[in-house]
Amino acid sequence: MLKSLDTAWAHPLAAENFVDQCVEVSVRKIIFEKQWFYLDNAIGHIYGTTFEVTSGGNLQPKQEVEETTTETKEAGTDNRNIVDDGKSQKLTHDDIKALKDKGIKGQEIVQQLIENSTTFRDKTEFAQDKYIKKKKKKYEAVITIVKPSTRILSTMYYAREPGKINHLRYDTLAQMLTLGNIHAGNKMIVMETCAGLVLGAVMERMGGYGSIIQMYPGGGPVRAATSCFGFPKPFFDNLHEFPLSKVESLLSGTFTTETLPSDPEENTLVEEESNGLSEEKQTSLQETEEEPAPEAPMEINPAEEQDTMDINAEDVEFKENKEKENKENVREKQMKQWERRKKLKEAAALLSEKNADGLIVASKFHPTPLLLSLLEFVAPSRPFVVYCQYKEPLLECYTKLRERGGVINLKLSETWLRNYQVLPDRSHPKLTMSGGGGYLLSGITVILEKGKADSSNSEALKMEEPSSKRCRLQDLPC
Amino acid sequence: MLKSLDTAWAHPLAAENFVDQCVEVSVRKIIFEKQWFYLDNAIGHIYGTTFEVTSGGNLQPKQEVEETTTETKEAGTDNRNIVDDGKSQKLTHDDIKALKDKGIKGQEIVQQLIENSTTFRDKTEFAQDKYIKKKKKKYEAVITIVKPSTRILSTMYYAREPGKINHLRYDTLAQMLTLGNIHAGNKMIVMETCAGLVLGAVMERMGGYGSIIQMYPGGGPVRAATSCFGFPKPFFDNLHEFPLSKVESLLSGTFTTETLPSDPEENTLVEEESNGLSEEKQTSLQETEEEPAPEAPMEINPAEEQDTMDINAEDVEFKENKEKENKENVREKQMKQWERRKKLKEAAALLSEKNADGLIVASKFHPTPLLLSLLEFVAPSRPFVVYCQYKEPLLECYTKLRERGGVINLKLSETWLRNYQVLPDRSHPKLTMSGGGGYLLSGITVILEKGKADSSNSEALKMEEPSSKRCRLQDLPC
Amino acid sequence: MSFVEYGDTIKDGDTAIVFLGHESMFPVKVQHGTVTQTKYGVIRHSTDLIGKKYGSKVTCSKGGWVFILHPTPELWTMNLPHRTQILYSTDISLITMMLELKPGSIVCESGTGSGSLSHALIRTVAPTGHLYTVEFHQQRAEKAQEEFREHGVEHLVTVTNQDVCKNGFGVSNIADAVFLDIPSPWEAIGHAKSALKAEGGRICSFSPCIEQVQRTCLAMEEYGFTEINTLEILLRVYNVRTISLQIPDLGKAAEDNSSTGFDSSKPSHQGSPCANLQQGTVQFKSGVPLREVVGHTGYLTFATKSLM
Amino acid sequence: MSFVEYGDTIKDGDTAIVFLGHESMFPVKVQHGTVTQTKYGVIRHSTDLIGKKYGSKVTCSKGGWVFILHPTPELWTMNLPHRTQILYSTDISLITMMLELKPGSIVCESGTGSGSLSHALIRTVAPTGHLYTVEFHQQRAEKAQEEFREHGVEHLVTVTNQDVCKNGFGVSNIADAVFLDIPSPWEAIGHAKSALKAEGGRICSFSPCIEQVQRTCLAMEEYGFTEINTLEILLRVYNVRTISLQIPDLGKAAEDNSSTGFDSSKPSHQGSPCANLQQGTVQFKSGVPLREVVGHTGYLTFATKSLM
Repeated sequence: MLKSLDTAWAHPLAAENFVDQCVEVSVRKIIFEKQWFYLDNAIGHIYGTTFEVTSGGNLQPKQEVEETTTETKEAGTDNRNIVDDGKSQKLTHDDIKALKDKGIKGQEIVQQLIENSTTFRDKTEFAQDKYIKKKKKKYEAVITIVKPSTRILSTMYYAREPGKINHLRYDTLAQMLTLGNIHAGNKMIVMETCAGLVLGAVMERMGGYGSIIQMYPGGGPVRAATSCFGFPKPFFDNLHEFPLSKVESLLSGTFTTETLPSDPEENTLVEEESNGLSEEKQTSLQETEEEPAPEAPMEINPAEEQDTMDINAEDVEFKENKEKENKENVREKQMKQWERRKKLKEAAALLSEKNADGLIVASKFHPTPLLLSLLEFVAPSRPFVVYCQYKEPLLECYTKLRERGGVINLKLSETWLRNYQVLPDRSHPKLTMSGGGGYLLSGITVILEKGKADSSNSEALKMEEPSSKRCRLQDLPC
Repeated sequence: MLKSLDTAWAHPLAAENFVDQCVEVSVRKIIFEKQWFYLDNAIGHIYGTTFEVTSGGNLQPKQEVEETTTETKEAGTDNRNIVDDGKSQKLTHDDIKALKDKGIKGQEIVQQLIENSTTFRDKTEFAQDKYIKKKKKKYEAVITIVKPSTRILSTMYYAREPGKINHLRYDTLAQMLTLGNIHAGNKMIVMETCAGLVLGAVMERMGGYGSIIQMYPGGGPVRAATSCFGFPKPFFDNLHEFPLSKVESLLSGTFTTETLPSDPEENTLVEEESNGLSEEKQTSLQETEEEPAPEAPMEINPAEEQDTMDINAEDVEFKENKEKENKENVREKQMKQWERRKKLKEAAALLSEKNADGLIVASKFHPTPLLLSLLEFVAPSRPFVVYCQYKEPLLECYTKLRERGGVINLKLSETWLRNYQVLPDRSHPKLTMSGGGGYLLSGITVILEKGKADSSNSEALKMEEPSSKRCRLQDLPC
Repeated sequence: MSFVEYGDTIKDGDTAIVFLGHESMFPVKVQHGTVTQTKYGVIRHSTDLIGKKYGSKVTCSKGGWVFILHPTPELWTMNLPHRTQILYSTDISLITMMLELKPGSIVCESGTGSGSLSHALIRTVAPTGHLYTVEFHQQRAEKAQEEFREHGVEHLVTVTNQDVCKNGFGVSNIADAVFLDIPSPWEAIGHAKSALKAEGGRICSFSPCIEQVQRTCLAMEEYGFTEINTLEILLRVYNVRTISLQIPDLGKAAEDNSSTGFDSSKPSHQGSPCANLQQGTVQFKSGVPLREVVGHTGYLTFATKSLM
Repeated sequence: MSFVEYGDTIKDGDTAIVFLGHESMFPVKVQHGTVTQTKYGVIRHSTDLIGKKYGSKVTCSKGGWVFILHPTPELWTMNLPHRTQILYSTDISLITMMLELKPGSIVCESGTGSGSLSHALIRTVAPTGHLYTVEFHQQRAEKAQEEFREHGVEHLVTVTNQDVCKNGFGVSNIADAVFLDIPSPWEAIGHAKSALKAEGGRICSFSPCIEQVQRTCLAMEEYGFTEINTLEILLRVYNVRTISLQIPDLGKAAEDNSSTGFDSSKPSHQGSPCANLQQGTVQFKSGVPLREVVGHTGYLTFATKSLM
């Protein structure tokens, strides 16, 4: 059941790809795709309820959908009689506007459009359906409240804000969770710059059991997407964070808590904000265009992508924090700093045990230095997975890891994902598909024999992994 | 109709992927996949005839195929009752050998195997079909004679000898022919190290109209695959060749025919042979293994790939040539050399006109130097297409071409190819697919303005191609 | 100029392609006295086009410039007026090769549609072959006929306005290959077979939906076609980009910074041949896919007309 | 050791993975006094395995060595005895995420098959969730039960030997998710619906053939499921290789060899960051696909049990 302060997700009932168009609704008034509505009426309904948006912006539970398509099942067998003269719709733009202003429901407007189309009856069934879907999307204001999950959040982020998650496609994230053997009781190291989505996915799979150390660049960890999962409070008890900038000193034994990642601590919050919000900009700077991108034949309208997620929980929290801070006196500040030092020491201690059950990396940084350092904290016989939007850095990372040794079963991979339309007599792969979901490098740690750790010649490389091929050549076990 | 000295192709009737298993049959006795047979009986039959191989190795036109599957249509609905104890086939290996020795036809052996299988009736329809196909392939000796074509040769080479054609997949070759606007009347430049397959495909599409200059590395052009097309003699009248090693001198105006590509000319033929036959080796050296290749779950048996194409037309020609040569006296040698000089001059003259209608490159060499030099010979407003097995060299080639200027509409692409099984209630993509078909870089030449040819700075790069994006930014046409 | 023969200079009556920039172009009919508006200004055909070489850079009235390209079936496919869903060059390439088309081939096609495939087929079978193309939509058939005339390939093609499922291709025992792109291809397989030469030939059917393919395969088998094979081909275009990835700041290990062998502050990756190092970043070239690409056009089912 | 909890050292009774080299490994049941033969020689469990840390290198009797790995559902999938066609980790990953599984989830599965997916499901729903798995083949059901016991996950799973199409999952209004991998999934949709919680849940059906998907989608719609969505996921593995390409010999332009800006004899490509030049060749790293890869496993159809 939806409670007043829950994080939930609303989406217009855009037929097939349901989850691509969700928008966060933890505040009351929502603006989404040029529509606005109030959430008050939704509270108390169970997750999954579908609402219609009335002219006043209120939500009203939707009646059983009458299938417009089945009512008008009179279709041409082909389109030989259709002459395209641009005059097939008798309703003018003004007519439609007038209907809307009168408060006529979207469903009825679509019905009127069908009745006033001179060519609709002659269209093939296929073309009729296409027409209805298009018009429904334009005029019907229907939303459903769904419970947040990795499935919902990762598909939504990939569809609407791919820049914020380094274009990590949801099926690629799914691979990471499985390849990483994420499960309850693990002690995981997570290094991500995907707005906290990957962290959230790992937390969901661990269900509050075990512990997580989030490594972060800059002043503090970003958890904008994490907060959208609506995890219960205890889930955060065993979530730790550790600054990347302290990793080398921790490994070399020179770690101290004398200097905190960035003091004064106000910076933490400011940077946190800028990490979250300016990420889009940073990512777009990352690519230098060699040539203007060829437009995909069916590219989605970029204008439609912008009006989303302008209001989110993080913002509200941030403002509240800031106001509080202004009232805080010096003693409280010292108290907080002491608290931070304590937490930092705890995280350092956890890492220093060097017995993590796995490592997950999905960041905008070059993966090689991250892997070479962070693998030191992982126990032997544990999986690790690195995501990168590009293949090239993982080629280098692969080579460096082979030189380092202590890892086996290295695999560089990618997944292809196809969506299908399955309808009677009209089944085929969807007409558009994602161009790429990024690349993964995964492997398993083993005990790294001392003395070999520093040798990076090909001799050591070959020795590190027994090769069945070599043995076959010699025809005798080595 | 098949005549005595035609080049034709035989293939065992391996159901779906018909053309993957052809073998050249321009000589009379054939050994293919552990079977041998004589072609004498095939001569006089029309292309497309299917033969059965009798126990004596003779071909016998096949009767209308009785559908074994339809006779035995008693199938289980699932496999719950099948216990796998390895004892389901009552016929022993010796039994089967005895049947074969008695001269029983493959079709009958398969039928007996079905009748003696205790689990066949309980298998699902799907499993039954799989079983029959496997057994048919093993015991039935059926071949069909087909007419050579780009379709047949490119699919066959890709399936059986991909190393000889730089892993150029047939659909990629198809793209090249279209992107290159290959048609009758063209003057084409072709630079390939694909055993002459690409040259043959271009010749087929030009149908003897127009002219082709084949650029070649080493001592002479390789045309092993070209000769398999069975082109009529006149097709070769306008086929010229020019050595790569003379390209720079031709471009700089210092070209002479004083030194022929490699004299004494005997070397030409020897090198030609070694180019053809040692290519496989060179290609395998090209890749340094970082790690033994993971075996694909359904990888085809490498042992089965070897027994093919051991007899081919080139070999025979070569031996004949060599014998003749031994008899030649000095005057004949001089005559030949004069002839070669004349042909070389003709090819040089054709190139020097710098008005070729297109350029096709598909080689084992780095594409950048080839493109930068050979594009000089192409007229403006003409397409060019470069194939490379790897993406990386084409990235570099793209950048260099942009710096050079004089080319527009550059496109780096790849195609994915999926084969489908379409059977009642059992339709799905084939369970194996090609891992990659290589990459193409294509574009169109334009007039290269003098003075800009040498500037390779990014200023020139931007100026060479008007960018609609830049203009939109300034909101005024530049 | 014609679509089957290259010309060097632009002539009155030619169809030329005005290239404005990457993936931005349009066709223009060259006519004395005509002007064409572009976003870079006006192009005057008499002075700016006629007599110039194809591939020339033409400066427009506002100072911007464009390239004028010789038409090819592929450029036409990218620029033609859409009267229907069209076939693109990726599918066209595979169709042409798998139908074994070459100069002299006789091909039957239905429907003509917007003529995208037709132009490519004509190009390949010229100068001695012929295309018989059947279109049931009268307006479209007429428009196609007009385009073929304008493009100088009229003599290589016969356009018929009829329903191929009812009336067939209007020819028999003449074709080397038949291509079908109609809603119910299975209804035309019989006609396709009789259009093909007695000694056999190839057929291809293009359908977006798998159910169409299933019915078509059954029909092909019924009519004795062999080598029935269904394929799907997808184009992947890569943009060439220079990517910069930041090296993460892992801090200093006090005085000692060699513990992991990867020094994040001093850029000196000997082992990293692809690293063009600036301060704290690694640069490399990458071919990156578009975010959204064409995920499906249609299934291509090929078959051979058997001998018996 | 158990499949849902990591242990540090190898113990008597554990199932461990013996890793011989790339993609070459096998599972072994650790038992005091037992020996295992490998191509590198014998491994004595009492002395070579028990008490050692997981991830250790173990030297075999002939001097060769192997690594001993802690089992995971993914390693098990790569090494389990096949009693049926199995699901691999690529599909399993998507199934797990799209079914929204997590610790505490109640899942129903049919058929159990070789237990490849079962192990992954149990791992994800542990320690508070449960898997109800139904297998109609008695021998297989028993074998799966035995494996679950050996792998320390018996308490998290209930194996039932019955026909799910006739008898369902044996539970009702209890499941968060249902997974079907059976020849006629459409016959089990009703049972799946009643197994799911009253307030709703997710379902997934895996089928190799599109006709199965078509029938299943119709059945799902009939039973009021929403968000019906069919996906296909394919894994592409790349081998990391160092490739050398030859620079072609284009000859010298007499004394002058700067005409094209690309000098083939002296290796000095400043503009080519990826070129580690030897004499006449360019070297670069590439991720090359295998020649033949898995082209299809099956279609995954997901749906949500609606509220009403």
